Formats: sequence, structure tokens, C-alpha cells
Amino acid sequence: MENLIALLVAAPLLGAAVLLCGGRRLDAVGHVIGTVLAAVSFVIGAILFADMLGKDEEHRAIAQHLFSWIPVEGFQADVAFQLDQLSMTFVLLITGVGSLIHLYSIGYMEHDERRRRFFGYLNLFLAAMLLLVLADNYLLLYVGWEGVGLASYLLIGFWQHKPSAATAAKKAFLVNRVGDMGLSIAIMLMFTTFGTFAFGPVLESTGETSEGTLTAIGLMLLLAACGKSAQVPLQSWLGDAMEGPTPVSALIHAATMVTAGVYLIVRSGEIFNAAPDAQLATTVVGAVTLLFGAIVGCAKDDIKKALAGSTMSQIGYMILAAGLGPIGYVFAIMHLVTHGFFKAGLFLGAGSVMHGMNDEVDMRKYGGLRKYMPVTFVTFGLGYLAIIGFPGLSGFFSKDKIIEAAFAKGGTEGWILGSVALLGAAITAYYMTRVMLLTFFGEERWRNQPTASPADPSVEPAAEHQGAHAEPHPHESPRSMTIPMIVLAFGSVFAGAFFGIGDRFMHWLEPVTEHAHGHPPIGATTVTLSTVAVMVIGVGAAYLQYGRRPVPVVAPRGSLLTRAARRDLLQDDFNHVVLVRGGEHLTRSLVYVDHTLVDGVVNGTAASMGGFSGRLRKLQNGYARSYAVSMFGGAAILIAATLLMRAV
Amino acid sequence: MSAQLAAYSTSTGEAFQFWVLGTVAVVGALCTVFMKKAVHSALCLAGTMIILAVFYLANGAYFLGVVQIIVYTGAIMMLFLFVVMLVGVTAADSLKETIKGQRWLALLCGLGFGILLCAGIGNASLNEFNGLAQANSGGNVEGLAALIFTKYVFAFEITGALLITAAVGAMVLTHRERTERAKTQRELAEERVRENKQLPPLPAPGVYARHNAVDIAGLLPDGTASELTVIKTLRDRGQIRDVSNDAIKDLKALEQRSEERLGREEEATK
Amino acid sequence: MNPVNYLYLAALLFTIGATGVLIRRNAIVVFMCVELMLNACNLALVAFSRMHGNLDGQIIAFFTMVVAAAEVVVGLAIIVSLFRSRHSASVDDASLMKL
Amino acid sequence: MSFPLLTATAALPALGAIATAAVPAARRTAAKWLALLVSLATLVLALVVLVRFDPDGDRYQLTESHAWIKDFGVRYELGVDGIAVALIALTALLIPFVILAGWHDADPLETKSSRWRPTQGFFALILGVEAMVIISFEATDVFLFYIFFEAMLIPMYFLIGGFGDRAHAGSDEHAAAQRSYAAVKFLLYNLVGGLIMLAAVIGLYVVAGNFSLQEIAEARANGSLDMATNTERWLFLGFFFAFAVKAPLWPLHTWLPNAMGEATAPVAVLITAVVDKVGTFAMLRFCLQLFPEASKWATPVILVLALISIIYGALLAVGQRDIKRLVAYASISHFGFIIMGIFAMTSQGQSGATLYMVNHGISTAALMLVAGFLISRRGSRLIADYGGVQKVAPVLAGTFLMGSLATLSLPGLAPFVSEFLVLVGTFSRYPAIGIIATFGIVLAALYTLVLYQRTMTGPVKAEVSAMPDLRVRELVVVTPLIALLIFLGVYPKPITDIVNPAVKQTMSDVQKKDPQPEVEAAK
Repeated sequence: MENLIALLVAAPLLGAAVLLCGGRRLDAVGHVIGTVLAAVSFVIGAILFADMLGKDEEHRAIAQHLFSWIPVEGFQADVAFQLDQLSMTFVLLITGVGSLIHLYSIGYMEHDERRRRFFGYLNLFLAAMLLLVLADNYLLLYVGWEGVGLASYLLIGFWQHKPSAATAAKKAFLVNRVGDMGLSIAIMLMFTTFGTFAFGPVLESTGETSEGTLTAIGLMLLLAACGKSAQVPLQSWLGDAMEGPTPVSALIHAATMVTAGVYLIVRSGEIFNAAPDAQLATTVVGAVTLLFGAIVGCAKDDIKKALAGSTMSQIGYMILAAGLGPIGYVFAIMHLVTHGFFKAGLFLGAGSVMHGMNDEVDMRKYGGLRKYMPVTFVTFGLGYLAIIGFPGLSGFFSKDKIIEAAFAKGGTEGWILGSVALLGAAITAYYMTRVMLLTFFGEERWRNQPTASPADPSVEPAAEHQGAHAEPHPHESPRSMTIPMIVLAFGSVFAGAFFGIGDRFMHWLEPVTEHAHGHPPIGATTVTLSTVAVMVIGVGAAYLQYGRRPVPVVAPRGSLLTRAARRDLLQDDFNHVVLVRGGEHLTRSLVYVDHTLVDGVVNGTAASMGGFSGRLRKLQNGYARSYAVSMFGGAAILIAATLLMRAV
Repeated sequence: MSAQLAAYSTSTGEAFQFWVLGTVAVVGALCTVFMKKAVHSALCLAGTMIILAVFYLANGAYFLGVVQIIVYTGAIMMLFLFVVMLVGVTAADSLKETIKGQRWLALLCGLGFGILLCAGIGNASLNEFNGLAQANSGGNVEGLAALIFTKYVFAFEITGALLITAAVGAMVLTHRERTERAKTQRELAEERVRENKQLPPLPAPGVYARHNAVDIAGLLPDGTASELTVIKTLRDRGQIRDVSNDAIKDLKALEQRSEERLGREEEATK
Repeated sequence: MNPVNYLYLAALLFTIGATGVLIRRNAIVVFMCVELMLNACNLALVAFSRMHGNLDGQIIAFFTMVVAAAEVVVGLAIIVSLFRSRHSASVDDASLMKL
Repeated sequence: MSFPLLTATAALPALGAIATAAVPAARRTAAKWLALLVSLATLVLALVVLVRFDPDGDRYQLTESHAWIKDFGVRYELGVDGIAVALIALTALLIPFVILAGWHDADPLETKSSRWRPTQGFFALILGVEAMVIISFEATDVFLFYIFFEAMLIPMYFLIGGFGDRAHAGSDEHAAAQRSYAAVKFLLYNLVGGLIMLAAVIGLYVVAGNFSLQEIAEARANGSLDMATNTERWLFLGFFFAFAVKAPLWPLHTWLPNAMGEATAPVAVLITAVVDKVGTFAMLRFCLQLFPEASKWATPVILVLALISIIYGALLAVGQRDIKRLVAYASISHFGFIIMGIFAMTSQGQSGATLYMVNHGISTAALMLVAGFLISRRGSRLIADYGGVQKVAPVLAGTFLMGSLATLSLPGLAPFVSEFLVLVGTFSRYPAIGIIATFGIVLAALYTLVLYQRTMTGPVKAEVSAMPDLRVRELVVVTPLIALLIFLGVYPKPITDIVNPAVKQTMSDVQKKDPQPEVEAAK
């Protein structure tokens, strides 16, 4: 069984290698190979899962040691995998949702001549993510970590001819790199502290070192998590990442990239448990991001960006939960899984809507689409209900638990965090309802006015086949796209109940992330009720604003907050002014310095030498006799020198 | 004591000779440097060399002494004199210095150098003179020969090569190959006509004055001397005696004398 | 008298010769001064040979003479051709080495 | 007396150079093939060395020793330790690619006369450089090393000054002026360094009485030769200065951008990937072994300088408008890492540094050569002249991306291993410096990705639209390099196994122990 673990990673990796190196002759079958290999990896995951269920709780974790990677004096890095319940959960999520997205992409990217490469990148993405969750030491995890960054870079910038896409990709990679810096520093700290960075030894011996060190490590890990999971202050890349094809967004948001941060924190639970300050920081980051993303989500008219905002805030929930320590880990992961289902569903739905609307993304130009694309409507709707935490659907169970845990943290913190979480739930309900109403209800605003087709006709080749400039003809998407949406819809409906009822999921994860029952100051039922209540309020508010009155096609100027939120709460502007501008000035001045100062000193000496020699040249008057004089004088001096030497 | 003294002192005769001739040698050397005319320098140098030859003999280097006289004074100095004649006996270069500060620098260096040398010799305690008595026992020339043809034989051979090379080099340097045949009288004449140079033969020197030596320029009607009348070589050497104005002087003297005579005659009439 | 005086004399002559080389402009005289220096050296060598009581010094002096002879021949030839080409025997006229 | 393998490894390319130079002017292609074959044969010999070398054997192996200049105790002493073996292998590996990449760089222009024979000269010079580099890796006699360390400059000078990049903005005269400026700058910088080193070498002889690295090192170790503290420090500085110029270390770096910018891409690779390695290598072999105390004394300053190089080089790379100059500044940053690793005095740092030399050689070669292909197609070095290449020449863009990723040391590619080792090694002794150096990672990502974005992505520029994709020859050059990058990234063990013992030796020379983790984790 152990030997299968490597295959999990190997299958998609092989796919990536074959597809990227294969060349044009694979264009015809590329997508098939990619999807099949993703599916293969899912099947292997399922087999291992079944095997794991067969064992008793204590012996479920299995490991595989491949080879010694970097053997240096006192520094041992191995390529070794470990598969425990936590990793298993991720493996299933990644490969499962991933395979579905592959399937979906076959239809979505049908008309893109670079589809083969697209699938290659998707496979690479899966492989990297699997490596990340299967690694048994932080360094190997780091490899997966950066690999994910690379894959996201390639995929976000897939339509490279669009400068915006290229920029977005670069931005994503850079912001992630900042996070990666945190991770690498954390690893160095571990090495200097524990002399190793394998999960086992490190996490076991957290007790033997000072809290300060652990806090430092924890904060560095948090920084890393912020980078990958788009948490404040490193969240700015997520919105721009929408430049990529929609399946990519689905993959990034639901299954792979952004969940990595949560995984990292939960995996390093022991460290955080021993470092309360780090935990506090984590919860704060989670809470802030939760509100941040929600507010941004309310203001965006671009359907994908609205969903991006929601992702941000949902991940905020998870980070918050993870920051709560043992009482939260399980729920963080549980929400992660359910979120994986419904967010993937939502994104695929959005993709399908765009697919039918000539890749129009402005929700204000949608409206009344439900009767044109019923399947999309239903699946999207289910996803919607799930995310707002409609009782009985998956989102309800996971999010509710998190809010409980937040309160259970106790003390003022508990109250603050809990109420923030509640507020977040309300806002979530509001903006998701807004999205729903704008898209599927109301009058058909896309009629008798040409869609603002993208400036560059070659943009989004997926659109080229349908007269991009004419009035859109909304239509249901092909089978290959609807099936994954249906499957995901099932997931988003029942997953929560399946996990939540009887705490099945909790018991499943407990051996890894030892769970502690928190005792909220107010009863669980109260919390549940209030959650539902705020949800209803949010929905109502949204209905009053968008359901009753007709929606203007052109967005109104809006309040200051709205405008700020449209610009991601000015975070990008800040980055631009402070980092980009500052950096440009710095580099430019440095180039100048290098050319004038460092180089100038040298050239200066050279010039002065030249002048000196020019003056010296006057002595060379060409008269043999004056040369002779100097010779003679030299001889005299020599004699003098010898005499002196002898005298001394 | 006395034995040691004997080791590094010489007979008073030699001492006397040294002081006298040494002074002369130094004077000769100085003259060599400071004489205006090259000929004089050469002669002074010759003198110095002869004195050196004497010193060689005094130092027991009989062979060298003789060679010095024969080779140097006899051959080399004569060669010098030849060249001087070739270049011009009186080609005296003005001792006026052209390069700024050269002379003072030279003298300074020279002075310093000399002092330093003497100082060096001075503090090199050279008191061991074990004479050439047994080195020259078998005769000086034999001793040298023994060394030259055994120890220094290769150097000797090489000097032979050197001498030959020098001789050939001298020939190459001085010999000028005549590339085209000599011009005939007619050709020369025609050339002169073509270039319109001095068609008739050059005027003879001193014709219009009362002299007729080759080195005296003839006078033009206005009494100035004409360079043309003197041969080129003399002109190059600047060996033209200008008599234009002593001719006038002679005339003055003549008139005076005649006046005196006339005056005496007047007195006679009273 | 101490035979070392010969050395002093040699030093003196050498210095005079050297100074002459520096001062005079007439190539021939310069050349004579060079000869003077050579001779001074010879005198020193002879004195040394007497001092050490072996003939090697004289041998060297002998070789010096031979080489001097060769050198004089070539040097004078050079002077003559120089004079031919530029009608002057001044060393300063041959100052084409300046830049 | 066994077969003198090391001598042969160095002599083969030297003879090859002579032979290549002797090929008649008309038989240009023959010269190229000859050079290629010779370099391949050298590679084979280098591999033999690699195989014959026993990591667990004594320190210097395959040694040869003959008296050379008896009066000064100069001996012709060769011997290789693990570090040298790795670098010799690297050199011998890169040269064939350099030759292949420069296949047409030295074809004579029509304007020149037919007797003009640059091609032979170009390849002969490359082989000459190879020979000298290899022998200076092998030399265990300080004087012998010095000679070739200096002699290297001559062929490099002609390679830089004589065979400029034909893709030059501005007139030919301007190009020529720029080129000669760069060449002279290169020569002067390195000569000054070399002369100061010569002084130090002589000083060493005065102090130690001979030039043999082994003898001196032993004498230093067993205390039979003790230098006055100041003497040792001065000698150390003399050596270090020369190596720092060669490496190059801030603020002695300014010759590198000019040289790499003006030279053809293969020559640029030769400079940064092969010749400069001699500098860092020599720091490891000579500075640390001969002057351990002084090295420890100078460590803080050197580390700070290295740190400045890292950040400064990266920032300047961001600011460049010229592709090749950008790569040059990136290299400066990387050399900062190498030197930092060497003087962190931890076995991770030094193993990392050695790995870094190898990996940086390969990665820079990959990036620079692809950039060269790119430049030769468009005829311009300015980043602004490119755009959308990815659409017209995907393979070229792909290889270029791989090169860039290697340069930003992406995990999974070789440079990551070395860079992380260096960082860990430094961090475990000097945490602050380690952390600051980590910023270099972000900056590296910045300049490489900016370069890739501006050249490869975006709308296709008109001048680029007709650009052909990589040809077979170019693929043959690039593919093995990239494959190697991936392999060494996943499985660096072959190299680390060779390097580790040597590093352990060096650590014992400087009498330094790795800092121990504060918690002895349950392994």
C-alpha cells in the first residue's frame, strides 16, 4: 500500500511532463491524457482511502521513504511521503474536485489551440498540491508549495497575450514569494532549533524549546499561509487571479492553492498550540480577512471577482478556526472540504454563465438567465444556498461550527471573534444573494444592447466561435461542463450533513489534530439560531436592494465604502504607491549610483592616471643625453642605496 | 707590523710616479671633456691613455700595458682622429647647453656619483694586496695565455666572432652602393641648363681682391664676400676667411702713408 | 702609498668620462668619453688583479679592450653615416625618440 | 608512475586549441568540428577523473608532482579534492555547449579579407580558456595556480574585445568602442587583483619558504609554521582581493556587466559560469586553508559585502534595460550567495556554496544561451524591443522560462538546493544576515519574471512576429542543460557525496564546528 503514495503524485506529474514536452502531435489527445491521469490519481487515492478505513484509528497513518534528497553534514532532507487522515482528506478533495475540473475544462477550453498545454499545467498543479499535502517534512512541502505557485503563475497567465493576465500572474507569484520567504525562514528556524524539519521530530519536540522561538516559527508559518491563502495583508493577488480561465479560478479557489495555508497551519498545530501569540495573530488575520473579503465581494460587479471576494472571506473563516487551536482545527478542515465543493460548483457555474454570455463578466449585464440555462441555475443555486449556510446544506454545518468555536475561545476575544464571524455570515448572505439575483432573476438586461466585448478580439479564444460582438444568445453549456457541476452540487448539498451529523468527520481527523470540545458562553443552539437569523437578514437586505427595484446597467457611483471596496479597499493602490513606485525609484537611483559612484571612482582614478602620465610624458624629450642623465642619477642612487644597506 | 705594512704599501718610486702621472691623467681627462675642438679632445685622451698604460705596467700588467699603447693609443685613437678629420677638424660644437638644466644635472650627478664611488671604495677595507709576484712568476704573457686558452677559451673565440662582425658591420654602414651610372659631362651640363643654375663655371676665389688662397671668398664689387667662390667642403666646415674688410683697412693705411709723405714734402718746401 | 689609490683614480676618471658623455653634444667627443670610462674600468680591473694576486682581472681588462675596439669601429661607422645623412655630428639632432 | 590523468585533462584542450588555430582559413567548419570534438574528449577525461576519484579516499587524489623551478621551490603539483572534481566536471561539461552555441558567432563578415580567420581564433581561445581553468582547478602549488589564474585573462581579453555581440544598438564604431572599453576594464580589474595577489604570493613564499599548498597547510595545521597575526591578515587580504575581483564581489563588480553585455552570449557564459568560478573556488581552497585565522577575522566584513552583493545585484538587475546586463547583475547576486556560503563557515553553507557554483554555472548557461539565441534572432539586446515571443516561438519561450525559474531557484530545480543550503548554513550562525539574504529570493523572482513578462508575453511585436523557433543545434544545446537542472534539483546526491568530505576537511582546517541545534530532536 505504501508504495502507492508516490503514484498519487507521479500520475499527474507524468501527465504534465508528457503534455508539456510532447509537442503538437499530442494536441488531439492531450486533454484526454490529462483528465485520465487526474482520474487515475483519484482512483489511487480512493484505494488508499478504503485501505485506511480498513485499519483501526491508531495505525491509519502510513509513510513511504523514496530516497535521501539533500544529504549534507548535519542536514538531512529526504524525499519521503506520509499519508494520514489529514493528508487523505486533502488528497481526496484535490484529486476529486481536480478531476471534475479537468472534465469541465475539456468543454470550456474546447476552442483554445493551446488546450494541450492547459491540461499540462492543470496536471502540474495537481501534482504540486499533492506533493504539498503528502510531504513528510517541511522542505519537501516547500517544494510543493512553490510548485503550486509556479502552476498558478502559468495558469493565471495562460492567456499570455493579454498584458493584464501576464501582470496578474506575475503579481500572484511575487506575493506568494513573499509568503514563501516566511516559510523558508520558518524552516531555517526549525533547523537551527531542532536540527531537522521533518514533521514528526519537530512537532513532537515542541515542548523542549522556548515559547519565543515557537512564536517566531508560528508567525513565519502564518506569513506563508497568508501568501498562499490570500489573507490580509497578502491577499491582493487573488482578485487579479481572475484573469485566468474560469476552471483555473475554480481549481485555485476550491481544491488547491488557497487551501494550502490552512493545511500548513493545521499541520503545524502543535507549534501553534505552544505559541498563543501566534495563534492570536492567526485568528486576527482570519477575522480581518473574513470581513475584508466579504465587503469586497459586496461591491464587485464582475461575477468572478465577487466570488473571489467570497473565497477570501471563507478562507478567512478557516484561518480563524485554525487559529482557535484544537477546538477549531477539525472545523477548519471540514469547512475547507465543504467549501471546496460549493465554491467549485459556483465557479464552474459562473464559467458556464460566461460561456453562454460571450464571456461577459459584468453581472449588471446579466439577468433572468434561469430559464435559458436551467442546469447551471439549479447547481449554482444549490451552491449559493450552501455557502450562505442555509440549514441542512453543507455550508451550514461547517460554518456554524466555526462560529461556535469562535465564541468558545472564551473571554473578550471569543466574543469579538464570534460576533465578527456572525457579521461575516450576514454579509456573505447579502452579497451571494446579490450575485444570484443579478444573474438569474430580474429583467434580461443583456437584451437589445451589445455586450461590451473585450477590447482585443483575440482575448479569451473560448469566445471566438460565437460572434463576439452580436447580442448574446444564452444557452446551456455542453454535457462535459454540466456533469461536473451536478456532481459538485450533490457534494455541496450533502457533504455537510454527512460530515457533521454524529461528528463523523471529527472522529476521522481526531488522531491527527487532537480535538478539544470548546464550551461557548452561549448555548450551541443559540449560536445556530443567530447564524440562521443573520443569514435571513442578509438575504432580505439583498432582496430589498436588488430583487425589488430594477438594477441599473451602469453601476451607480456608490458610497465611499462601495468605491473603496470596488478597488479592493485601496490595497492595490497602497502597494502601487509604496512598493512599486518606491521600488522603481530605488532601482533607478541604484543604477545611477552603480554607474557614477562605484564605476566612477574607478574611471576617475584611470583618468587622473592618464593626466599624470601626460605630464610625465614631457620628461621624455627624446634627447638621448637627458635619458643618460637619469640613468646616471639612477646609478648614483643605487650605489647610495647599497652603501646605506651595508652601513645599516 | 712592518711586514703588514709591506703587504699594502708600495715603493716610494711608484708613489711618486702615481701622484705625478695621476694628476696629469686627470687633467687630460678633464681636457678631453672640456676642450672646444674635437681634435684637442682626442689628443688629450690619447695622453691620458698613455699614462694609463704606464700604470698598467706599474701594476704588473705588462701585456696589457703594451696592448694599451698599441691598440688604444696606436689604433683606436688614430681611428678617432681619422673620423674627426672626416667630419671636420674644427667642427667645434659650442659648449652652450641646449637642454634646460642638463649641464647642472650632469655635473651634480657626476659629483654625487664620484663621491659615492670613493666612499664605497673607502669603506670597503681593501688592505690585502698580495701582489702578482707568483702569478707573474712564469711571465705575465704566459700567465694570460694560459688562462685565455684554457679557462676563457670560449669567450676568446666569441670575441673573435665579435670582431669580425664589427668589421663587417662597419663596412656595411659606411659603404654606399652606387645605384646608377655616373652622369657624363654633357648630361651634367644639360641638367644645369635645364635647372637654370650658374651656367658658367663658378668664379675663382680671391680673384677680385689681392688674395688668391682657396679659403678666401672673392669680393663682389660692393666689397662683400661671395660664398660661391669657395668650395663646398670649406663652406660646410665654415672655414672661410673673410678679408672683405681688411682690404678696406689696407686702403686706409695706404692713403695715410701717402698723406704723411705729402705732408713731409710740404714741410720741405717751407 | 696604498695601491687603493689606483681605484680612486679609476673612479675619478670614470666619473669625468660619464659627466663628459652627459655634457658634450658632439658625438665623437661623447664617444671618446665613453672610451675614457672603459679605460677607467680597465685600470680598476688591473688594480684588482694585483690585489687578488691572480690574472683574471687582467684577462677581463683584455676582453674589455677587444670589445672596445669592436665597439669603436662600429660606433665610428655609425657616426660617419650619421654625419653623411644630416651633415652634423651632434647627438641632439638624433632626437626622434620624442613623441 | 601512473598515467598523468590530470595533466592530460588540462593538456588536451590546450593542444586542441593549438590545432584549431592552425586550421587553414578556408576550412572554417573543420575548425569548429575539431574544437567540438576536443571539448567532448576533454569531457570524457573529466568524467574519468570523476569516476577515478574516491570520495572517501585521502584529500588530494590523482596527484602529480614534479620539480619545476628548484631555486624557488616551485613545483608542478596537481591534485584534486571533491570540490575541484565537481568544478572540473562542470567546466568540461559546459565548454561543448558554449562551442555549439557559438557555432556561428565568429563567422567572418563579408567585409573582411579571406585571409582573416576569426573562427579558428574564437574556438582556439575558448579551448585555451578551458585548459587554463582546468589546470588552475587542479594546481595544488600556489605559484602554479597563480600563473594560470593570471594567464586566463589573455584569451578572455581577446574573446571579449575581439568577438563582440553583433546585436548592438548603435553604429559599428560605437559597438567597437564599447567592446574595447569592456575588454580593457575586464583586463585592468583582474590584473590589479592579480598583481596584489602576486605580492601576497611572494610574501607567502618569504614566510613559508615554499609554494606547496599541502605542505603549508599541514605546517599551519600542526603549528610548525606560525605566522604573525598581521602578516597572515595582509597575505589573506592580498589573496582575497584577487579572488573577490574575479568572483566578483561588491564593490569590485562593475567589470562584469560591461564584459557580459558586450561579449557574445557563449563568451558571457564562459566568463560567469567558468572563469569566475575560479575566484570562488580559490577562496575555498587557498584563503581558508592557508589563512584560517585571518579568514575568521575577516568573516564579518566579507559576509556584509556578500549580503550587499546579493541585494544590490538583484535590485540593479530589476533596473536593467539590457537582457544580458540583467543576467550579469543576477550573477553578481548569485556570487554574493556563494561567497556568503563559503564564509558562513558551516558545512551546510560550504557544501551549498560548492553546489551553488555548479548549479549557477548550469542555470546561467541555460538562461544566457537561450537569451543569446533570442538576441541573435531579433538583433537587439534591449528588453523593450521584445514582446509576445511566446506566441511565435513557444519552445524558445519555454526554455527561457525554465532558465528564468532556475535563476530564481525554484524548488525542484538544482539552484534551489544550493541556495537553501547556503541560507540555512548562514542562518544557523548569523540569523540576521540569513534573513536579510532571504529577501534576495523575492527580488530574484521579481527580476526574472519581469524579464520573462516583458519579452515573452503580451501582444506580439511586429519585429518579433517572424521569429523562428529554436533550431536543432540550439535545442541540442539547451535541452541537456535543462534536463541536468531538473535532475540535480531532484537528486543532488551524486555531487553532495563527492563534495561533503572535502567540505569536512575545510571545516577542520578553519577549526570550526557547526552550531548545534538547541534541541536534540528525537530522530
